[in-house]
Amino acid sequence: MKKIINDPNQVVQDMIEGMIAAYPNELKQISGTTAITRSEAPVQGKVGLVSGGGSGHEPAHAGYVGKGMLDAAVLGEVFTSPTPDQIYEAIKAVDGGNGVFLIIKNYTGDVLNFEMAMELAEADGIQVDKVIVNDDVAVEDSSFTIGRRGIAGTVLVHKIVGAKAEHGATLEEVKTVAEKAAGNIRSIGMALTPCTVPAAGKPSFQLAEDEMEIGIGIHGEAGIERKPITTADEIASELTEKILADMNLNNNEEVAIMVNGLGATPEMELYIINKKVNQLLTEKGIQIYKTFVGEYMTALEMTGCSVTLLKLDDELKELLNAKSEAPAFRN
Amino acid sequence: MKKIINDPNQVVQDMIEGMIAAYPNELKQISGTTAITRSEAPVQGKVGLVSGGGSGHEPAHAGYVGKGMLDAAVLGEVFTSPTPDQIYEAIKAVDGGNGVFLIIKNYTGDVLNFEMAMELAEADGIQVDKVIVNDDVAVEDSSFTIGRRGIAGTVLVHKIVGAKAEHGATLEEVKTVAEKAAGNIRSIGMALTPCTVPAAGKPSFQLAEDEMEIGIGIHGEAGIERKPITTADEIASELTEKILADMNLNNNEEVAIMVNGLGATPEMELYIINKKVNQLLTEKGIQIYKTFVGEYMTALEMTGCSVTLLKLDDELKELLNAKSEAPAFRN
Amino acid sequence: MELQVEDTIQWLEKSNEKIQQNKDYLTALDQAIGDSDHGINMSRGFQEVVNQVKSKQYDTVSDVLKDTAMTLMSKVGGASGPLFGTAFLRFSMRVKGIDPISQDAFTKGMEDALAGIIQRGKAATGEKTMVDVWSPVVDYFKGTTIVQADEVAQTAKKAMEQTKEITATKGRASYFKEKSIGHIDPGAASSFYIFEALSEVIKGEG
Amino acid sequence: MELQVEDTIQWLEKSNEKIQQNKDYLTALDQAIGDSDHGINMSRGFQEVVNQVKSKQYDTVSDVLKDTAMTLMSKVGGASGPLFGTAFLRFSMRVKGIDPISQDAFTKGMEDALAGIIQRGKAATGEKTMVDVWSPVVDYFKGTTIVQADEVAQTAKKAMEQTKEITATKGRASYFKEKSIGHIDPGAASSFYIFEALSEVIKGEG
Ligand SMILES: Nc1ncnc2c1ncn2[C@@H]1O[C@H](COP(=O)(O)OP(=O)(O)O)[C@@H](O)[C@H]1O
Ligand SMILES: Nc1ncnc2c1ncn2[C@@H]1O[C@H](COP(=O)(O)OP(=O)(O)O)[C@@H](O)[C@H]1O
Ligand SMILES: [Mg+2]
Ligand SMILES: [Mg+2]
Ligand SMILES: [Mg+2]
Ligand SMILES: [Mg+2]
Repeated sequence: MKKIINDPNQVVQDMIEGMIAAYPNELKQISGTTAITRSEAPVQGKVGLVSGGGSGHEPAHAGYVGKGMLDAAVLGEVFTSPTPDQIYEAIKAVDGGNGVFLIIKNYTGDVLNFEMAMELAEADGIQVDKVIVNDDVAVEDSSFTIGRRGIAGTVLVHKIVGAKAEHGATLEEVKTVAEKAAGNIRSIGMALTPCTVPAAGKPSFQLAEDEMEIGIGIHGEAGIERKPITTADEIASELTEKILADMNLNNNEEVAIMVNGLGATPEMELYIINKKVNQLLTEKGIQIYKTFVGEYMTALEMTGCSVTLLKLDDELKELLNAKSEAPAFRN
Repeated sequence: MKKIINDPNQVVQDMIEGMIAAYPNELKQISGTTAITRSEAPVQGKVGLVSGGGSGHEPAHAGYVGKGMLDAAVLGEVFTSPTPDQIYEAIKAVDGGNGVFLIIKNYTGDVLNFEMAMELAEADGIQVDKVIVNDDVAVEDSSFTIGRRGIAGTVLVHKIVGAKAEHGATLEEVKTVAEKAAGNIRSIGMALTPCTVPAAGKPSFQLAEDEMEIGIGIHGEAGIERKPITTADEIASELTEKILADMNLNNNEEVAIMVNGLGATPEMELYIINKKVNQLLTEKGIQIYKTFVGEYMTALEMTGCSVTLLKLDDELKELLNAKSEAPAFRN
Repeated sequence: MELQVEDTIQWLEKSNEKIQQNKDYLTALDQAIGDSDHGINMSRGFQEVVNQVKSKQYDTVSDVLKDTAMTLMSKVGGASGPLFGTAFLRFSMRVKGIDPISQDAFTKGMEDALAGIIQRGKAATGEKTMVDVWSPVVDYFKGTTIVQADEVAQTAKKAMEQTKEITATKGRASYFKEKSIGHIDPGAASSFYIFEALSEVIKGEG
Repeated sequence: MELQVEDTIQWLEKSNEKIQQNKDYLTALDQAIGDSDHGINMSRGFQEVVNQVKSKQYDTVSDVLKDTAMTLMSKVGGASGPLFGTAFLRFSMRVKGIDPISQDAFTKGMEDALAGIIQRGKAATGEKTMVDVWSPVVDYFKGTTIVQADEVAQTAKKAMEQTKEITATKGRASYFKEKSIGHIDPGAASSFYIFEALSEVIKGEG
């Protein structure tokens, strides 16, 4: 294991300190927790937005805390859900009197811990609601999930719901748009090489020198198929087709594309994938409204990428374009 | 070599197509070249800014093309300078009548090719001037350079000079601020694992499982020392001390920090480095005005990072904060 | 049976002892059908519970169980943390204001605890989870006028062993589906230790 | 000596032949003290030059040299591309309007070419670069009333071989400093092939 770290058991705490040091005016840590909020939290009158999950997916989730996106992110240990007490503190910290909304990636651990925190907060009289994002079309159940997993598409849900809440929407309105966004979004990933959880010290799986895995999860949990590496064009086609097969996209409908790097993939290769995704959609008469290429939801230093498509309507377009001041999502 | 590509000799063309597909309203390719300009180029009356170099450093340099930063980036083959004819086309395409300014990283190939292009353009009656960025304090000469190399600090020079030109400065004023920025900036990098140029097919150097290299260049060219990996804190200290030893920084002076990932380093680790850099500077009474953490100037999938310090004055602070709309540098 | 504050603390201590002794076994069970952390999770969580409840003075069983719940919730992690946390929290809420805990109150607490696990985990019996141990144990309490310590342990043990025969559909093990047959569910095993510890406390007391 | 359009094209063809024949040798030289691409760079560039000048009709030597310059500049790459490109461009500019090229015009062209290399590369003699071949060859032209073909080749060859003794300070090889002693500079070697080709053209013509 080659990593630039101090103590493998201290990586999350060290990272949080490094983040707060980088953005002292934008972010603050809720003391005694691994939760990060906007410095101005709670924003009175605004629905507070909380997301989070295991660490190791940076810039998710703390990078998406800021005006126009999240109010707080709760960080668990690497690839491990944060516990309800931490999430509960974040909910309390961002409650501006009009309720708090949770954006949860569909992993059993995340769902149970966030829902438990939700109950704790409700017992305190805070109104809390949630959306569970399950954009990954790869597998129905996985080693970490009942039902589809939540992966990179979650970032676009943060963006859209963040804009809605920023515009002063009620908790109910926020939930409605969150469900629309989550319902319109589909993703799938692939990997060439594994990643190593610092505390584990060794890669969580192995792939042969000529092998790739389609449908892999953002913790390295198994996907659909292992097979010899093909060209970028073939990979892009396979991922796009698997998404489209699961999506009702008609001619002339508009989408946003996200080509997301899993950690160690050169940006060059993400653009090479985007070239083909763009071409395939264009050939099918689908309108590409906006494209995001970069590292949005990583799996430590895994090599690979995911493709996400989000079907848009006027409301979603407006919210996608609204201003965000989160460190990792500026527009 | 595990890469998501089509033809190793086609990666730059494929990437350019993927970039233009991602930002069709923001960027355009000068047809028949590997140069990318803002879609509105040439901007009449504004000094045109051109940078570029070998590919494989993404998001540098094309990601920094946009309002508030560059007018054009010229892309060479991976780790190979673009040729003068390409640069010359870019200069012509961004000349808005008030001259064109080149930002060149100090690599012999880049310098010779950009200077040659500069002469070609001058022969056409275009006023052209340049700055050569040599921020790397690691080695005096290298396998690719006479004098210090230009590395990640170049991105902050793009930012500052871009803002100056956007504000309507003359070519002379642009050059003055470019020289100030380049003179105030120092960087140094380190790596844990090498990278592979697609056309070469194998890593350009080797490091043992417990080994790191201090002072490595962004093409993997040799640095100062190979030694066993230490902690993130020790690495951050060594890099920071080497920079400070070369910089006249007094108590209470203000700096910007950039902690740059070389391609495969998890963002988590960059923040762990930033924590220590921030602490060291704070202990010395140096004021941290702004911090940038992320992948700004990569070396394909090399694992490692660089640290950059930029000494600021009021003018540089204002220019650093000015709005940029480049895809890879939004603020 | 009747449970005082000291009995409750003893129950938690005995549970912890068993979990610490069987930490590696629990992890091995999770390795077969999960992500190999159940022993680590439970040993970390129950050690904290014992540290917590032994360091404080309690007036009511409900308070002991509430602290247990909060500690499990924040220290166990994974899926089992919120599940055990919910169980003890619901138990605590149900027996609030009742001291000592009568058999009737205990049974009601257990009923609510089970309902909490089921609600939280969206699980039913027969899905190869801890529910498959909690559910027959609750049934036993509900169907018995005078609780026999040994029967508590035996009921739990038999139920745990029967999880071997079930195909997993919930939680991590569900991913392994068919492969999961022949393996005891880790959360069922740790639940068994908790009820075995309870049986010993009842025995000692009665 | 006197150079017509056809002589010039022949010069470039012969240069190309030698470079193609010695492609691997040039790369090996660059491997010892550089980044192992000089043979690849030069073979790619000169092949393009020949393709270019053979596909067009030229009226003046200056035009041939200008196309050569532009092609080298855009196809050789690296440091040597702009250096050879500059050399041929300056040569072309200096002999503009003169046809055929007299010995005097040729000498002046060579002087400007060398000045271009020196200016572009910020190099002086004795730094183990192509300058160490171009410079004595230019001196020979300047100091001779009637150019002897063999002496052109011999001057270039001797100069090339002497680069072995020099410690590199410019260009990539400079990084290797001491290590560079004992190795011929790749750009010096490719420059020698160009002058050897020239010598053969002069001989054929004279
Ligand atoms: N949805 C669920 N409902 C009830 N019990 C569950 C559920 N998911 C998991 N469990 C229980 O949790 C146990 C696994 O716990 P543990 O390994 O600590 O957490 P994780 O699965 O997050 O790694 C399983 O053996 C099972 O008994
Ligand atoms: N600054 C310079 N001035 C003159 N000649 C130089 C300079 N730098 C390099 N050269 C010449 O270029 C040759 C190397 O060319 P080449 O390998 O094609 O380019 P690169 O060095 O970019 O890989 C050297 O052997 C040397 O003769
Ligand atoms: Mg587990
Ligand atoms: Mg787990
Ligand atoms: Mg070379
Ligand atoms: Mg080269």
